Amino acid sequence: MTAPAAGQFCLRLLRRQLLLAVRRPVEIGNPLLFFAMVVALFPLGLGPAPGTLAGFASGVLWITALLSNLLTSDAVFRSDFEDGSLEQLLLAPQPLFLSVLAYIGAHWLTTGLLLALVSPVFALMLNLSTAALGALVASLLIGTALLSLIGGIGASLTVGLKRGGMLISLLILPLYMPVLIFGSAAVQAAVSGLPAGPYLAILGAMLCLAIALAPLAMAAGLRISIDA
Amino acid sequence: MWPIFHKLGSPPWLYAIAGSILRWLLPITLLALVTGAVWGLLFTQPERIQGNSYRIIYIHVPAAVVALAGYYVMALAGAVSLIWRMKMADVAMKAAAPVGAAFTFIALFTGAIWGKPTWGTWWVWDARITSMLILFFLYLGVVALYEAFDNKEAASKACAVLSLVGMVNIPIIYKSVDWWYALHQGATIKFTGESSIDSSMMYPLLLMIGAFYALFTCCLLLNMRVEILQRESRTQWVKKLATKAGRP
Amino acid sequence: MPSSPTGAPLLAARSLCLERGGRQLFRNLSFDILAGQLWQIEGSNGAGKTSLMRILCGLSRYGYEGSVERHVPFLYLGHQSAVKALLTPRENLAFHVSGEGQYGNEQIESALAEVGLYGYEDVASHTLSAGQHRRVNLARLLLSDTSLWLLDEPFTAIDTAGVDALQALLASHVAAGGAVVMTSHQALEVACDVHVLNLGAGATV
Amino acid sequence: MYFDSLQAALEMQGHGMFVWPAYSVTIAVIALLVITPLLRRRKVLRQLEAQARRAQGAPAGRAGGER
Repeated sequence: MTAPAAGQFCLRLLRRQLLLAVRRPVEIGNPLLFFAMVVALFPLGLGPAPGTLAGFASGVLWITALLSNLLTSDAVFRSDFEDGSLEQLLLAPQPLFLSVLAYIGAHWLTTGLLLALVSPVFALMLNLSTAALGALVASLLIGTALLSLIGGIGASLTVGLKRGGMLISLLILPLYMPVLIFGSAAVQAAVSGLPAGPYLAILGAMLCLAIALAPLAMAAGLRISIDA
Repeated sequence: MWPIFHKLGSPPWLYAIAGSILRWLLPITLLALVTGAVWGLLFTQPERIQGNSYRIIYIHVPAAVVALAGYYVMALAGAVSLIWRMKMADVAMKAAAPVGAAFTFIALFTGAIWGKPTWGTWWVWDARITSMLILFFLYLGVVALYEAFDNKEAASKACAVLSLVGMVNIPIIYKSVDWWYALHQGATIKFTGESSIDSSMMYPLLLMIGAFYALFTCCLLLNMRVEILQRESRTQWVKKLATKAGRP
Repeated sequence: MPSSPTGAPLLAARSLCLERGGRQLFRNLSFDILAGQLWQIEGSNGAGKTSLMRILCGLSRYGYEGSVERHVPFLYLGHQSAVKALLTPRENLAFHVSGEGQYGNEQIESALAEVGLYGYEDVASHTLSAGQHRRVNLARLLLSDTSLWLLDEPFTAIDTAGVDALQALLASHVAAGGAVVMTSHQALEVACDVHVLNLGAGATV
Repeated sequence: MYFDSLQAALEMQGHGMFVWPAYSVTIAVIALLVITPLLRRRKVLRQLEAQARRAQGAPAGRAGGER
């Protein structure tokens, strides 16, 4: 029986990851709960006045989405590393950088996508003007995919380390900053009535670059972590 | 592989050549640093608008320039060690990280101090200073990742990957911070713009930039020599070197 | 005893040297694995058996001198059982990450039955014992048709009946023209002759 | 020299308290950057020398990797 083609193998991996995620539905809720709680912190910290909150809303929503993505990025490869499946993945004949895309795709579907769809609720809580909701969801859809890809690089480098949790944030937060800049800029543009298109276009360009280059770095990172 | 590239790979040869370069480069660098600093501090005219506080430019701009160049040196050394598996390239990358971080710290510290008389606040979110801060985090990330691995061979490979990822991201970070700065601040003056200073102030600046590049090279070579000794501590030539270690 | 198998080696190792923590584990170790051979790598704990296996299968690529060429697809069973606790044995084999092949349900069921897991196909793996996890992993030997098997301590946590069945499986695989390289502390009672590679003395065969 | 006295040079019309600390911190960091590798090198060499002496002096049985 010949080994499945790379694309088919990727789809099989994606189904496997989604099946694993569905087996623990509560864990899918964790990033969303984190998002809700941190968004609720800001009115407590900055005062409930709708005016001030509206001013901060785009930044707060984006920073919270970024942090919840960071939290879940660490676990993308860790469970497979612990029970030895990651070693088998490295030995698979299919190209590793495509298989890794399946892991990141599953991670995005279970965290980023849901976050983007849920974010309008929290935007209204922070009194974000309704005109900006569309831009918010669009920028989060593209942005969280980008964050998952970059987070995957950090995860692949720290998967072998016992105390990799804190380290991953130091490694990849600097790489998250351009995404935050253009993501919240898109929402702010929509708030002040300007077109959010150009910022979303730049986010899209970054996403394409990340889809092309991040898997290579992740594959190299995994091979190094497994070899250590 | 042409011989010079191959020779670069052998530790004792590299250790010796680094030592001989340092013997003449280090004194010259220190001399250039002193003359440049004294020239910039005491002999040039104060700037029309900022007065004497602009004299900090003679250490802020060179440090910033070399800090950025240092990251590229580190990333390229990492690439060479990953692609051609040269141990000495690992040593160069490992040695470059702390030196680059130190230069970035100098640039940040002097930039912050310069902000006080010019803008009235200790920390100003100017585009260049913010990019420099992110570069500092990138350096710390590489140093922290290296320390997190027990197996130092894997550590340097992982750091090579991280510094390459960082190198790809630096232009993106710098452009997006510039865009962010223009987006939010509008066209306020950029106090680190080089164009406005006239020629009498430019010469000491060029001298200091050259001196800082030479200083980076010296520190890199110094750190590499120590790193080579530690990594090759079980080889014969290091033992021989250690036994007649009477000389400095 | 089949005549000494000629033809291209399935795996060629050339002058492997590995040094760990100041100790020379092995030095210029060279050997060829030919079809129809069963190799057993012996050595005391810490002699570098697992390290050698990881070098042979390509998991560790740095930190050693010498070269390893693998000319055929191979199957590596490591220390860990690579079984996801959240999935059932059937799902573990159907969605296996080693990317060997797409197995139908009957194949998986017959393989699981043969390794003594009949009736456990759809039980969540976290309720199974460690030994049963390893048997799910061993079921992959029955499913895959790769000729070269690299097995790291395949007998751990397997009961005596399982060990005998596994030894019979190895013998039949080797007789059918496959090749097996395995590490184990137990002496093998197998129908075919065993090439022993002892790492303790660092000798080459 | 632009300043006519040492005192004027120290004050720099009020900006001295920013320029001089900046330079002194820079000099301190540069000194650190140059001196620590030299000290580390001497320490490593001394360690190796001691190790070599122990290895020669020790009887054959106990020789071998110290670490």
